[in-house]
Amino acid sequence: MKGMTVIVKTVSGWVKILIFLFGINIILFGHLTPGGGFAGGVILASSYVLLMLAFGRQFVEKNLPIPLASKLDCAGAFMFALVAILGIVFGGSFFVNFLYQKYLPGKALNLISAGTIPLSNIAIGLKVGASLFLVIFALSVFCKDFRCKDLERDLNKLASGKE
Amino acid sequence: MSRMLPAFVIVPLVAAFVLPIFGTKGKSLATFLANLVTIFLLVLAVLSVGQSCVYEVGSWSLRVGIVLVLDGLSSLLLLAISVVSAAAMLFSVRYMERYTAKTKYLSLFMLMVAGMNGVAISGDIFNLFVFLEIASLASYALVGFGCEHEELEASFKYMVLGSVASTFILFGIALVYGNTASLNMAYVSKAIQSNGINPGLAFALALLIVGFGLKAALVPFHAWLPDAHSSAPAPISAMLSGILIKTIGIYALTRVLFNVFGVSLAVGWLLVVMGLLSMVAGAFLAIGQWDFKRLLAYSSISQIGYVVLGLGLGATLIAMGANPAWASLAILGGLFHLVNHAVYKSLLFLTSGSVEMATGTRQLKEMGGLAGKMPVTRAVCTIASASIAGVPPFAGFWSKLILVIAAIQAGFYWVAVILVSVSVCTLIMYLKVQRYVFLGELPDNLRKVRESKGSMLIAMVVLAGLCMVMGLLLLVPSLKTSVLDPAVNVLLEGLKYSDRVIQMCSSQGKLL
Amino acid sequence: MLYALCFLLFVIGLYCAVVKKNLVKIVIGLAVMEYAVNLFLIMLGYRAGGTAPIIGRGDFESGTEKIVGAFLNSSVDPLPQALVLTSIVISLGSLALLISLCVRIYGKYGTFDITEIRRLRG
Amino acid sequence: MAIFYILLLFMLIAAIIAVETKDLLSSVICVGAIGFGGSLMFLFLYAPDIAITQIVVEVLGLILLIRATISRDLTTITGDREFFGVVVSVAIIAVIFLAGVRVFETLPDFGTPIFTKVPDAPSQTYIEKGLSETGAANIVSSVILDYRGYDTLGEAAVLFTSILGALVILRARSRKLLEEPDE
Repeated sequence: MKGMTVIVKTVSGWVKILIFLFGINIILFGHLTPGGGFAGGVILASSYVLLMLAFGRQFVEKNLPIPLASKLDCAGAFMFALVAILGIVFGGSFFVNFLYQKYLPGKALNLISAGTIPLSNIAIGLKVGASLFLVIFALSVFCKDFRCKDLERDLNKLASGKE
Repeated sequence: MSRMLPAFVIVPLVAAFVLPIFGTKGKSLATFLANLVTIFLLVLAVLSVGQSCVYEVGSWSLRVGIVLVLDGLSSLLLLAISVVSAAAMLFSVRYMERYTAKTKYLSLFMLMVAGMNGVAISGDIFNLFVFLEIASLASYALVGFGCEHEELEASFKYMVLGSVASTFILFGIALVYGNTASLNMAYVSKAIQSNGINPGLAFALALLIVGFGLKAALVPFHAWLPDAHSSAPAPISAMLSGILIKTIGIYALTRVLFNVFGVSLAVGWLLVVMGLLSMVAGAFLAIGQWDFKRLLAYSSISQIGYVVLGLGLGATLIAMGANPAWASLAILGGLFHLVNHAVYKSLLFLTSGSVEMATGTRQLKEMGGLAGKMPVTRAVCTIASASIAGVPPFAGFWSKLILVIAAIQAGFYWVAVILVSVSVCTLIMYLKVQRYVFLGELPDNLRKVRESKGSMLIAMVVLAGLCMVMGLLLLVPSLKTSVLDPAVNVLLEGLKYSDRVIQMCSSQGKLL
Repeated sequence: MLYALCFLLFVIGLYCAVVKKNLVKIVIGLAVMEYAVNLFLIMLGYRAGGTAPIIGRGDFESGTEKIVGAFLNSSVDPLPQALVLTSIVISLGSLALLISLCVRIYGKYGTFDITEIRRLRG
Repeated sequence: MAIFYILLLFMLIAAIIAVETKDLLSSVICVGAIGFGGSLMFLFLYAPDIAITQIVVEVLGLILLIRATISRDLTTITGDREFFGVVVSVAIIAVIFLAGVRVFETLPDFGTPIFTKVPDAPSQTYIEKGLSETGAANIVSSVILDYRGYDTLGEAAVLFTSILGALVILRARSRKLLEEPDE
């Protein structure tokens, strides 16, 4: 059985939710406060990395299957490109903030404002979270299956602080 | 045309985002789609010839937003990119069946094309850097696509030097921003014209030259090229040698040098010296090689030297205030050689892939007598070799001829002598290839060799046909005035570029 | 002076990337170079006694949508920050790719020593 | 002002340790120290966006680096490449440093950004009109996702490329077993 002690598992189960919500918060309010799609996406990915360290790889794979993550990665990137292309359709030019200029100006400093910017933030957050999760997962799978078998165990040891 | 300009980037990018979803099951559909995209880009590039326009992304004005600029130089480059990428993609259909993860390969290929197109049409220095980085990262991954010892090693070396180059370029851009407060090439150029080049900008230019020189593998910085270009899968070698080093190295360098900073005598001479060194060193190193693809890779260094020599000669002549006709001739020779080399070097790499796939080896000494077994490959290889060596009716002859004439007219006789003698070296090099690969005795273990089939052959034959008719680009006046002359004029006009772009923007604004 | 120190950081990274023979050290050198460039860009936009380029509720003239002059005259340069955000992402991407190459090379060659990774020569 | 010197010196010391220490793990941890120093520096330079991004990227980057590093027998490879190459490289680097260290005098003094000196600089427009033209209160957000959104598309593509590249490099089998007896 992979993973660490019960204490670590319980705590990270709680903390994971907090980190996840924090990431979503950072993404959604990216156009008003510091942060944005990229930072939020990295935070989302790190919540899964925490789970991976605490519960082991199989658990995470059940939670977020790799093909799904890969599709989310593509979907996020595609969504961002789509926002840009919709600018041609509705605004007459590539990357026009058509929502703000024509349809949904919103009120300054409100959550719903700035037109396409929050949409782009969400797309980027999705893309970044999924892709960083993927690469860390791939690295850990690689380390398991190939020559450096003891690497993952070492990482777990390091993370739990007992050598 | 102006409305279609973002399509050069957005179509391959969207294709790249969508392609990995197909997975192993939809492999053939994905391949078909990828070919469709490259052919679409080819059509678009042909349509763009002779046009000149700007596109303001997001309808922001030139000052605050990013602009895409299409002019003669960009459309020449776009044409070369799309021809080579269409041929390489067609070749990959069959060739890449040997590898796993084909949809990922296709996606990376699309990203590389998108990155190069983005570099070619960008009118903003930082944007140029971002797209340059897409193309470079895709090429690092593609060099290591085989995941064997050699590929990984070559990829790592390439990536380390490439990252150093990128960091240099970014630092240069930061210094440019710190001195001029703008990133748009037109406005940077205007600021430089009004304030002159101070030490900060000179250092930025030096950093940019080193960075782009590393990407273009000019001679002091060439160490990574033979490893990377010979280890990649054949269509990728064709892309890398044929077009990538030119787009993210030579094109970016000339654009920044001629149109943003303005040419000076010192930089012109630097380019001439680097060009000559690359020519000579590349040719001598290539002759001694016994690995087919390695030989081709070294020869790429030498041929890049011709291009840089032509451009550097042009820059020197402009800076000296000599007769503009000579400078124009030198630049014409350089640019024409760039396009020619894109076609015939990618063709040579494709033939090397075809030979490698059939025989399973790249060592010249282990081959021989393949002329009877692979007649088509042999024929196209001969055409490409004749072309690269400068045998008269083929494309390479004309560009070398122009370069020699330009050097003589400008009074640099010794440059002309070196040009001709390196050309002779090139001829010897390719006679060696012919001798050891296609003539001679067929080794016993190669008795069962078969000619490659289908899409691979089509790609090679198309490129060979292009090789034969490329001379027309120069000889038919209407083609010359619509394809080559605008590109030369862009470089000749130098710093007037900024006025032209600003003026085009304002006139388009009135139209809308 | 601060710029020069930042440049020194860049040069240390360059030294590490060029001279060291351990693959991971080379990667570290590249990372240090990228930090230095990012820091340099942000320092270019710094304004003494400034504020972050984020408009809060306090920055409006009361009751109107107009931004107060204090913000306009003290906000730091937002453009380098946007550039650095992009360049951080790029450096993270290349770091991921470099690390995968390192791990894979270790799997194949069994060493991180670049002088022993020499199948290609010439 | 003093805080910047302190932080930069801290980063420089961490960088020197990271470069010169024999133990790879401590080297990686020093990189983390540089990153956190940089993050603090960004905060004091009024760039909270960058500070947040830097710190989360740092954490993830450290995890990646540690993944590559931890093993028992790897930490011993030290030293430089062959002597001659080292001398030449150090000489070139020294020349670059000496050439570069002067050029910063041409920049405006630290604390007065260039855009205040150039009339109609784009940054001035962003600050003045960013909110009214794009609706985003975070000007950096409005720059990266609206004024220069095309760059960010490129950035997303860069990340996509590198992750795809990493997955390609890490796949288990690269070549198929050939059906045809080619080799």
